[in-house]
This record gives sequence, structure tokens and C-alpha cells, in this order.
Amino acid sequence: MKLSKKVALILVLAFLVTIAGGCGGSKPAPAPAPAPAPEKPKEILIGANFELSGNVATFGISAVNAIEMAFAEINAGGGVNGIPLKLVKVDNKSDTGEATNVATKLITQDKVVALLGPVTSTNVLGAVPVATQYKVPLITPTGTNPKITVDDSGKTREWAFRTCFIDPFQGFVGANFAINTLKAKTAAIFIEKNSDYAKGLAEVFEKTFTEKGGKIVAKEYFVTEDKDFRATLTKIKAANPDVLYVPSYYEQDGLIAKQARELGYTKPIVGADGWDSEKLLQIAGAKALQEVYFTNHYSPQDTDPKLVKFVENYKAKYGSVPDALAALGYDAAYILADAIKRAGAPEPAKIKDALAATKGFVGVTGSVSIDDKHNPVKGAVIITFDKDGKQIFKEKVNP
Amino acid sequence: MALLAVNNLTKVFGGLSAVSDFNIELHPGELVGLIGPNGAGKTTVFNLLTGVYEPTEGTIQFNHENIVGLKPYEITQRGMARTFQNIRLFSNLSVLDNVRIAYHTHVKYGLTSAVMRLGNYYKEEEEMTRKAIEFLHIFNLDRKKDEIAKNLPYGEQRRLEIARALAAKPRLLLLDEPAAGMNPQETHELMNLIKWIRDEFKLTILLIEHDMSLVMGACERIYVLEYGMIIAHGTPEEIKSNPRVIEAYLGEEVAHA
Amino acid sequence: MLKVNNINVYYGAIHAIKGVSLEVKEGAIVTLIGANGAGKSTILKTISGLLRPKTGEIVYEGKKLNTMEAQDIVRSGVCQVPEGRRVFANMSVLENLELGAFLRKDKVQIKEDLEKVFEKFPRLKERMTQLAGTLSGGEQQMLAIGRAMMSRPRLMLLDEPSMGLAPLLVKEIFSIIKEINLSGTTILLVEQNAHMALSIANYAYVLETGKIVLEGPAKELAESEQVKKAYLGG
Amino acid sequence: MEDLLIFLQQLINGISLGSIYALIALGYTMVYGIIKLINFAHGDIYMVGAYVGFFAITKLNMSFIPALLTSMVLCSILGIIIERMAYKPLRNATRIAALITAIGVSLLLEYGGMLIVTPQPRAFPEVFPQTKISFFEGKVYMTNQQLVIFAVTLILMVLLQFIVYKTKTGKAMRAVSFDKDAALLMGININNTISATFAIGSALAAAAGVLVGIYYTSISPLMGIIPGLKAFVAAVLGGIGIIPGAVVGGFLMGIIEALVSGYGASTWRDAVAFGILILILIIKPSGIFGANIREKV
Amino acid sequence: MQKILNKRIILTILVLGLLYGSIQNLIVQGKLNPYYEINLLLIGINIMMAVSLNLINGFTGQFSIGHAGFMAVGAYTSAVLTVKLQQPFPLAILAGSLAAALIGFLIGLPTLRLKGDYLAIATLGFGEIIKVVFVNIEYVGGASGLSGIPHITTWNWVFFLTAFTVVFIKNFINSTHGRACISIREDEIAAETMGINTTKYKVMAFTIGAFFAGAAGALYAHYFYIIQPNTFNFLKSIDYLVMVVLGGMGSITGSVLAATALTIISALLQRFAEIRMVIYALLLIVIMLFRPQGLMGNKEFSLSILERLGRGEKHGSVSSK
Repeated sequence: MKLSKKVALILVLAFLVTIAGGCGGSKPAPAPAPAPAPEKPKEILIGANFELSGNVATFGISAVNAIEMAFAEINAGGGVNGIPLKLVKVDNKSDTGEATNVATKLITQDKVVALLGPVTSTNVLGAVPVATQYKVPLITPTGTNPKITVDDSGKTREWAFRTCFIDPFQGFVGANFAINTLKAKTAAIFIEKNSDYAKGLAEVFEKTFTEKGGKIVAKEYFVTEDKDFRATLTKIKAANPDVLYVPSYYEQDGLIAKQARELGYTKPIVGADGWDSEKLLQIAGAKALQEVYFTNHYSPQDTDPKLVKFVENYKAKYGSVPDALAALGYDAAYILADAIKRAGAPEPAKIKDALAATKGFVGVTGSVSIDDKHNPVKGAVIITFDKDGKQIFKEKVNP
Repeated sequence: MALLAVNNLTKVFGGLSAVSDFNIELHPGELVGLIGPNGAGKTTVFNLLTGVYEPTEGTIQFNHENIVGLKPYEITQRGMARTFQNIRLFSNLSVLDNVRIAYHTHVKYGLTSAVMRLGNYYKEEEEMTRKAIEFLHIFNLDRKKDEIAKNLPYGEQRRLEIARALAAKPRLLLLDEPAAGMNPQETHELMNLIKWIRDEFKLTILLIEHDMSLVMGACERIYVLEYGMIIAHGTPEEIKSNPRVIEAYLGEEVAHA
Repeated sequence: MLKVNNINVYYGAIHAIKGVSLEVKEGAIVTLIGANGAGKSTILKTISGLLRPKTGEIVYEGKKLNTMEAQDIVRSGVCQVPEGRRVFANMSVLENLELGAFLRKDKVQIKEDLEKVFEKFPRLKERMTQLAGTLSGGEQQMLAIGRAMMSRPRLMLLDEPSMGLAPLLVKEIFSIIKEINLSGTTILLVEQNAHMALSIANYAYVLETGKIVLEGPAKELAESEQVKKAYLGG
Repeated sequence: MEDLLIFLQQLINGISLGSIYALIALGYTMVYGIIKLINFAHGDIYMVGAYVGFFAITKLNMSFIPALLTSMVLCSILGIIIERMAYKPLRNATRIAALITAIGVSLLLEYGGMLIVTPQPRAFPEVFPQTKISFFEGKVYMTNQQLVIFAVTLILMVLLQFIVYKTKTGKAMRAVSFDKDAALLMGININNTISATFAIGSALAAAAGVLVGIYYTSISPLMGIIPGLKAFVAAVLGGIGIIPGAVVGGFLMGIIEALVSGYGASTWRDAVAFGILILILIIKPSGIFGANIREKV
Repeated sequence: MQKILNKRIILTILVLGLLYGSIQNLIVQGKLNPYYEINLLLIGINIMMAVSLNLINGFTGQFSIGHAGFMAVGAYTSAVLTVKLQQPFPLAILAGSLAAALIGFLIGLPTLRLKGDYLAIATLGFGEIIKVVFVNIEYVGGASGLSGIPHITTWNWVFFLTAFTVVFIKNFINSTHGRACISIREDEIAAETMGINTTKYKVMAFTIGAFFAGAAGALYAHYFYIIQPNTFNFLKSIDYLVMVVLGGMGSITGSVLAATALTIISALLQRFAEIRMVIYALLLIVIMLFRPQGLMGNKEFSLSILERLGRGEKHGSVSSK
């Protein structure tokens, strides 16, 4: 015991010394002299502010993995304008305060020229004011809350961008599909209470669906940590909707589909791009996925070589299939690289302008153009499943 | 006029009577013993008197006031203090703090003056500390005032507990087996101390004790409890020769000692 | 039978036992008396393996107890009745007694011994299924002794068996201790009540602040002025 | 009639959810009952159990029962190691210090697990095929998996009760829990007894992990946090340290949650569950089955 | 006696003034890196949380693990006042603290009858209930939180409120009221028979603790732009509990030290990304194994201890063990 205690003590001391040493190295000079920017910097520093621990670490790690992969690919191809990209990866504990803290660190300590992340809207909202204050562009691959890019007065936030689908369009497509193709008269919505993504989609779906003459017969909620949805599904089933709209991520979606079918709900379920994952089939099983439709940006049958390559590389590198967050993170990284390239110099203001001017960028999640609200404009497709649970293309919708 | 008058006190725990039809009267200045076999309900009586338990039936008049239903701290504030069979000191605090806590009910400064250090905070704290040290001096503990209570030797812990109880300025003091774990010499000293504090502080004392030398030597009257009921009551001499008490509690030898 | 050679025991920085040596002869009742805090219980705890001496050794029938685990000490026939009884209050009387025979595997003899304990303490038999916590102090002391008997000890260590008991019960407990001794168990008794202890013991040690200050046959000590003054209240 | 059937369905939903809480709560309450430690890492051992089961089935191609046993054995060993390294040195320290260590162990398992198995959820293979059982013309449903979990919970409860009350090890456990020194004087090996407690508790958690993995199909490194917390609440609700209490508490939690989601507002579910817990504690401060211990004065 | 006290007070004020002045100077001159400023502020907020929780857990001995709930009440109340009702910041802080104190009082009254782990789980439950309530109030943004909170909290606010918290609680502890709380921790029954209204003092400690947690919450909300219910979950409460235990239950200076150390460690570990929590967990375990009583035990670090040590005396009234 004595000995192992000593060993442990030495280990801790070693840890602390390492940490302290690491910290000492990064201390800024007391008075940072405004040195003239060198002609060609050795590397371009990009900050990654992601949820690597805490309750949504799954999402953050997925996204950051894909970003690291994208950076490695870009650097292997000679970097951006001949300069390699370097990712400074920092954890924000899935906490808004920490997201602010970390954003400040990345900008003021590490001197990054652009920020990627975080993934959840709330955490992005904690980081956007920092990016705005220090005039560094921030791109969230997945934060869907409209307020991220537009402030309360309706003005576009100059330094904040997103590369994911903005909710209104997908919700709109989903509702139209339910009414027109599925001929639904009544619908139930099952919303993830603590997800802005789900809430935003649900709101638009409800609005569109009722405007077109449909009726919402049940609107229920769950929280991300839930695994058992039977009680609420029983309630929903009792309301007897023609269609069930579940705009969440695949882990919950899969469980909801599975449990709804177990409880004897056989009618269609409609979702959004969060459903897109190979794991969905493993979680829900093929039988539960019959009569399930979801909106997405690209079709699986669209054998886009870029997408195929991405999926293969990701699998090889991380041993698992990339999910929607990984795909979105991957695209965010490339969109940023593209903007830096067009900006000509790795300077925040130029990168920002180039980002705002992004047009027709083709990524793995479809073609992206940034509009004046700093949101991407993408097309949409509707996907369903065959009897083995394989994704099949249903129809294409354009904005 | 009685300081404490208990009538028909009964306590039932889950169907079993721990104390039944208990009557006792204490007059100012008396030193009275309560003895009886283990499990007879002596400590339960103390707990009922001090409000730790609420009686199932009966009345307790203390200083002409019915105290049944009052909380322990309310009863203490009315002038009753006690010690415990298994010493209950504030064991991680200093000897001095143990006594200062007992002064709590007599402190007048409020929360605001405490946190803002205003008004009479310093004056009262100083006064309290001075009095506490004086008190400890009486019990020959003043030189150990900064010692942590749990580090005191057993006998001193017992003394400290009594000192602490007295610091609450009681009129009635209840002592629960104060001599437990003391050797005859220590017990003898304790007996003198108890008599002395009774006179000095003009107290009334009720004590539970198994050590017959203490009980017989100090108490003027003795109550004997068996199975929750009083089986005898009288002067030490009367008790010693009471056949029922001998049979239930004392045994032949002690009675003849 | 048991020899304690010059042991030193510490509680953290406190030197509790300072070079104590004592001996218990087979078949005897040896008592250890002294004031509270003198270290009597500490010695018993050290013998039964709850504490370890820093130096010195404890030899029991040729075996060195001070390097043995507590359960092996029990297995070799030394059993302690702890101070304050320490019965398992949340278990029945019967279960307490069964735990006393925890290390034994001889089911038949265990049953016999159980009967013996019940014979000695009929009150325990009456309350066999009752929880030990509901017993009175005296009954708990009986249970603690009975529980120790269940391990078939050849040396029984008793720590303050009279503590907190009514005079009548004290007498009863001591006569039981004498009986246990007569039926072949050697006894080392730690007691506050020096008067009673000296009346049944063969040999006695007086402990003061961790040191043995006096020893001798119990009868002689009972007559000694020094002991009378300090421990017998004379 | 329709309403009644829906109520029946909700009851089934609640009991099946409750079985899972109960299953985890059993191990929780067992460890607490013996060493009075809130083993915060219990929910994470449940997670490890699920992963061991997962790898045993997918990588080693084991069938259900061998995978379950492998998981239980490995988690027992893990439990013993954790106890020896992290809790044993603190046996004589304050309980809150041990609680902090337990939190440390919990975080270590969660995030260490994340490093090893990646944070991505994994889908548990279907090792025993699910069949649906329906009553009342298909108006009320349950699955064979729900029945299995329910039955296993009850069986384990009885088994555990038997171990603790009827076996020698169980007696030793109870003795150690009540008074360590006195137990030592009986010749009981404290370390082994506590190790046995952890081994059993962890094996129970592992069993729960594998069963839940099969039932919900998705497992992830942080899967133990919420069920662990809920199971602990269930154990307290029933009276912590009391084995049948854990099961009743678990069922109660499950049913309350199902009824609140089914008839009230699903987003208030946790608030109502905790509210009822607090209410019960105020009325009966040591849980439903807890004996109200009078402090000896 | 009086003289020494005064000397100590002057010394304390001097040290605090020096600390305040030097940092304020750096900020005014723009020499303090904003990242360090954030973490300094976070240290202050965490000190407020840890010290106020220590009053409940360490000094009064009531095992509470729902402290983040009070922080949430303070954060939300103050944010609603500034964002929705356009009230001045000082009023918002005060209202946030009072609201938290009120909730603390209401929760304390019935639950403080419970003991030990049962109390712990009840406070945890209350913390979660508070969280759920905010999740369900759409007025404050529901689960996605209340955004657009003005960035008002500054070093001045944090410094003076932290100093106030520490001094308030220290003075409270060293008064007859504080001793009443400590006596409850030591032995509730004995305290009661010493004439102490234990319920009153338990609720008092709980209310004061909640008050300062509310103030800390208000500062937090007005620094980090957005608050959401999930920020104040039970893991956050556990974070503060860890600070209290690590610093030493019943040591104010211990809490201050631990809150400072843990905030710095957390910031240093940000760069370690995925293994951050693994390191943190190991650190927790190892520290507890070596110092289960916490860094300071129940002692206080003070200049007078150094003084006395210097004179080769054994330190008296606060020594234990």
C-alpha cells in the first residue's frame, strides 16, 4: 500500500509538472507588441471549441473527428494556398459558460483566425458574443437556432455562420410530404425538449401542417437522456394520428420507432436529417423502419464519390460509420478551408467576407450556398427504407 | 412548592411501555437519585423530561409551567440542563467553545451585528469568553481550554460535560450516570463536586447512577424504577433495606455493605 | 498459555502501551485493573489482533499472535468479549450466536454448544428470535459472552463486562465468568470494578498510563494499601 | 373500457421501466447496506457490463447466457479492484471523502470508457429475438423481453435476500455492516466480505447492463448516469439498504414516470418523481421499508 | 485580544486591497489577457459557491448536493430582471440572491428534518426540480435557455461580492449563531439540549448559503451571455461539493483554496480535450486517497498561525487530529 501510494504521488506530481510546464509555454508576453504580420505564416491556426466531455460529448467528438480528418486531407494536399492548417482543439464540457471561456482562450491566447463549433445551439450562443467582440469568424456545423446568425433585432450577426440546414425548410418539406404524399389529415409531434434543432423543426412542421388544413392531435416532449418512450407513445397512439413527426437524432429516433412499433403504432413516422445514420437500423431493426420517411440533403443512392470516400476514410480512421454530425463537421471544415483560400490571406476579416460569399460549394451533405442571413441554402430529398432497412430515395425537393 | 412535578407519565414505544405511571416531585435544592436495573426506563425518563421524547400520557410541571410538547431547546431555555450516559460533547471543538455554545441562549447580539461586527458583538463575545474561562476554572479545566474536547481523558470529558450543562444556567440539572467508567477514587471526587455545585449554584439535581457509593452518599432521596414503574421511594437508608429493591436491583451484598 | 512480552502500542503519535509484559497461565483467571484510559482495552485489542504492537511480541501456545490476522487468532482459540458488548443489534439472538461459531465447520458440536449456552443463559433461549438490539443491557452482556463461547475459546478475553450494569447483574455476570473458567476456559479479564475482579481472579496486574505498576496474586493485591486507596475506594 | 386499456398499457410500460431501475437499484442498495457507501460508480459498472456483453457477443460470438456470465464475472472483478484501490484506503475516513472518490471512479469509467470504446452509441445485437405479446384484440402490448427483465429482477431479489439472510457470507456481510471490530472478533475476514459484497453488487449491475442493452438495443459510455441516478433514488425511496425496498422503489419510480408521461405532462416527469420522493421522505424519513431508527440518546 | 483582532483585520484588508489593486491595475491598463480575466472571475464565482456550500455542508453538517439549483434561481431571477424588465444590475443581483434565499428557506423548512444520505438525495431532488421548472417556463427560454443577457459582470463586481461573501460567512461562523450551527454538526441532540433551536439554525444556514449561491448565479448569468437549465444540473452541484470536500469541510480558507485550484486545473485541462475528464477523475481519487480530510481539514489558514508557528508555539484552538 505504502509503495503504491508513493507511485501514485509521483504520477500526480508528474501530471502537474507537465500541465504547469505546458501552461508556462503558452503564457502571452506581458505586452503583445503589434508585430507586423509575416509574409507567409507557417501554419493557419483554427480553433475548435467542441463538446468533448459532458452530456453531448457524443456529438462534439463526432464532429471534431471529422474536422480533424478533413484538415489532415487538406494538409496532405498541400494545405490552403500552400500553408498547412492547424486545429487547436479544446473541450467546453457541454457547458455554455465554458464555451465562452474556451472561445476567449482560443482567440486571445492561441490567436486562431477562425473558430469551428460548438455543436449545440446554446453553447454556440455562448461563444458568438466572444467571436463578435474580437472579430473572428465562427462557424457552427450544427447549431440550428436562428438566433445564432441573426440577433434579436433581425440583423445578421457579422461574424457568425452555420453550415447546417436551417430548420424552416426541412420542417416545411416534411409537412408538405405528410399532407401531399402520405395524405395525412392528423399528425402528432414528438419533440426533444432540450434540443433547439428538434424544437425549431417541430415549430415549422406544425405551422405548415396546420396551414395546409391538417390537424395536430398530440404534441409531446422527451429529454435527450430518455431511453424509454413507451408511456408517451402510448398516449400518442391513443390520439390516433395519421403521421408521427419525430425530428431528433438517430439514437432517440431509433428507439422511438422501435418502441412505437412494439406498442402497435403502424402508421408513418416522419423525421429529418438527424435520422441519417447506419446505426439507426441496428437500433430500431428493419421491421420498425417500415413506413418511416425522413428529409435529408443527399440521397444514399446518389453514389457521389466524395461521400463514398468520406464514409470509407472515416470508417478506416475511427472504426465507426460517420453520423450526420460528422458529415456536417466535415463540410464545415472544407467550407472554411475554401473561404480561406478565396480570402487569399489567413486574416479573420477576409475569411469572414469570403465565407459570406460562399456559393455552390459541393460537400458531402449536398451543395451549400451561404445566404445573407449566413445560413446555407441546400436542396432536400426524402428517404425511406426498404424491407431490409436499407435507405432508398423517395423524392427530391428543391428550395 | 415543587420545582418539578411529574404526574402519571407514560411512554409507549411500539406497544411496549417503557415508562408507565411515573410520578416524581422535586423541590428546590434537592439532590435526588433515580436507580434501577438496566432497561428499567431511567434514561427514557430523562428524555421525556428534556423533551427529546414526547410522553404518551401524563403531565410535567416545571417551575409551575406545563412543559409537555415543548422542544428540547425550549425546555433548556426554561432552566433545565442535562448530561448524557454516553458523553455527548461537541467533540471536534475546543473545550472553551463547548462551554461558549452553552451560553448561546443568553447572547443578545443579533445576526447583523455578528456578521457586520457591529454594536455589542465584541463586548458580548469577550464577556462570554471571560465567563466561560471562569467556569472552566471551577472545574479545573481552564488550562485545557484550547484542547479539542475529544482529546481529553475520559474523566475530564465527564467534568466538561457537567460544566457545559451548568453554563446554560439551569435551575434543574439532570445527570445520567456521571460516574460511569470512573474508579472509586474518581467517583468519590465526583460526589463531592456534585454536592458542591448544588450548594454553589443553588441547583436542584436529579441523577441516574449505578454506583451505589455515589447514590447513597450524595442523594437525599432515591426513586427506584423497575420495568418503567417506581417500585420504591425514600431515603438511602430506607432504600437499602427495602426487600423489593434488594431483590430487583441491589442484591444481598450491596445492601449489607 | 499466553505471554505478552514488552509490547509498545501507538495510536498515531500517542504512545498508549509502554513496554507491557504479562502472562496468563492455563486455567487461571487473570485480571487487569486500572483507571480509565490506562490502556487496559488497548492491550486486549492488541492480543486479539485489532491493533498491532510496534515492538514486542505476543506468544500464545508457541504461536506469535502479533503477526497473525484477527481471524486466525480466533481460529487458534482466543476470543474477546468486547467492551460495551457490541452485539449485532440488527440480527436475532440466534444469529448472533451463530456468528460466534463463524469459523467452525463442525455442525454437530456447534449445536451442542448452542444448547450449552442456552443452558447457561435460559433468558437467551426465550428470546432466541428477538433482535439483539431489543435486549436489555444485562441480556446483551450475556449474549456477548454466549457468542464468544460459541467459538469454543480456550482463552477468553473479557473487556469490562460489568460496565453500566445494575449491582445485581454485575454479581450474576461475575459468577458466570467463574463458571466458564471452572469448565476449562482460561480468562483474561479487564475490569473497572476492581473489587469484583479481584474477588474472582487468581492473579492481577495493575495498569497506570500504559505501564504495569503492580502485579501479584489477586488476594495479595486486594490487601495492598496502594490498591485499596486507588481502586477499591478504601 | 378504452381508457382502462390505455391505463393497463401505461402500467405495463411503468413496470417494465421500473424493472430496470429495480435491477440497478438492487446492486446499489446491497453495497450501501453493507458498507454505507453511495457507490456512485455503480451506474458506470452497469455501463461496463453492457459493453462487455456487447463485445462478448459481437467479437467473441458468444450466445446470450455465456455473454451474460462473462460480463458478470468481469464486472465482479472490476468491482473488487475498484473497492481495493479506491475505497478500501478510505474506510476509516469520512463518508463524504469516500463519496468524492466514488464520483472520481465514476468519471474515470465514463470518460476512460469514452476513450476506449468511442463515445458513439452502439447497437446491441438481437441475441434473443423479440416477440410481441398482445391482449385485448391488440390494444395492449408487451414483449417477451419485458417479461424476462421483470422475472430476472424478481428472481435476483429473492436470490439476494437469500444470500444476505440465509448464507454464512450474508451473515458475515450483515455483521461487518453493523460493527467491523466486533465482526473481526468473530473471526470474520472483513476485506473478503466487503470484496464479496462488491463482487455481487457489480455482477448485478453487469446483468442489468446486458439485459438493458438487449432491451433498448443502444449502449453508450454515458448510459449509466441517468439510470444510475434514478436507481439510487429508487433505492432511497424503498429504504436504502433494504433489498425488497429497492425493487419496490424501482417499480414505483417506473410507474410514476409512466403515469406522469401518459396522463400529465411528460416534461414534468422528473419533477413529479423527485417531488414524490421528497414527500415520501418527509412522511417517512427513511424510505418506504426503512425502519425509523430512533437515535439512542 | 482586541488589539490582535484589529491587527489581523488591518492585515487582511491590506492583503485584499493589494490583490484587488494589482489586478484592477492590470485590467485598466489592458495588460490582463481576457482569458485570464474570465478565469479570475470564474474563480471568484466558484469561491462564492464553495464557501456558501461549506456553510451548509461543512459547518452545519447538513449534507446538501443541490447547490447549483440555488445558483440557477439567482441566475434566472436576475437575468429576467435585466433582460425582460430592464432593471439595473445591482437590483437584479439583490433580487436573485433574495429569490434563492427564499427558495432555500422554503426547501429547508421541510427537508432539514431528514438526515445524512436521505437529506442529500432530497436536496438533489430539489435541485433537479428547480431545473425542470425552468425547462418548462417558455418565458425564460425553456430548455434552450435564456439568451441575450447583457455582459455586465466585471472584476469589480466579482471581487467585492466574493470578499463580502467570505467575510460575511467567516464572521457568521465566529459568532454565537455560527457556533450554534457547528454544534448541530457535532451533535444535534446535545445542541438541542444546550438550548439551541436546531431547526432555526439549520434553516438559517441553508438560507444564507442559498443567498450567496443566488448572488453567484446572478454574476454568472451576466458574464456568460446565456443560461440554460442544464448548466445547473446535479453534476454542477457535485463540482461544488468536490471543492468543499477537497478544501476541507469546515474550513473557509480551504474552500477558497480548493475553488481557486480546481478552477485553474479545469482551465489548464481544456487543452487536453478528450482526456481532460480522465485526468480530473484521477486527480480527485488520488487527492482523496492522500488527504481524505481535504487540503485544510477543518483548520483555517491564517497569518496568525504562521505567526505562532514562527514563535514555535503549538497552534491552539483550531488544531485537531
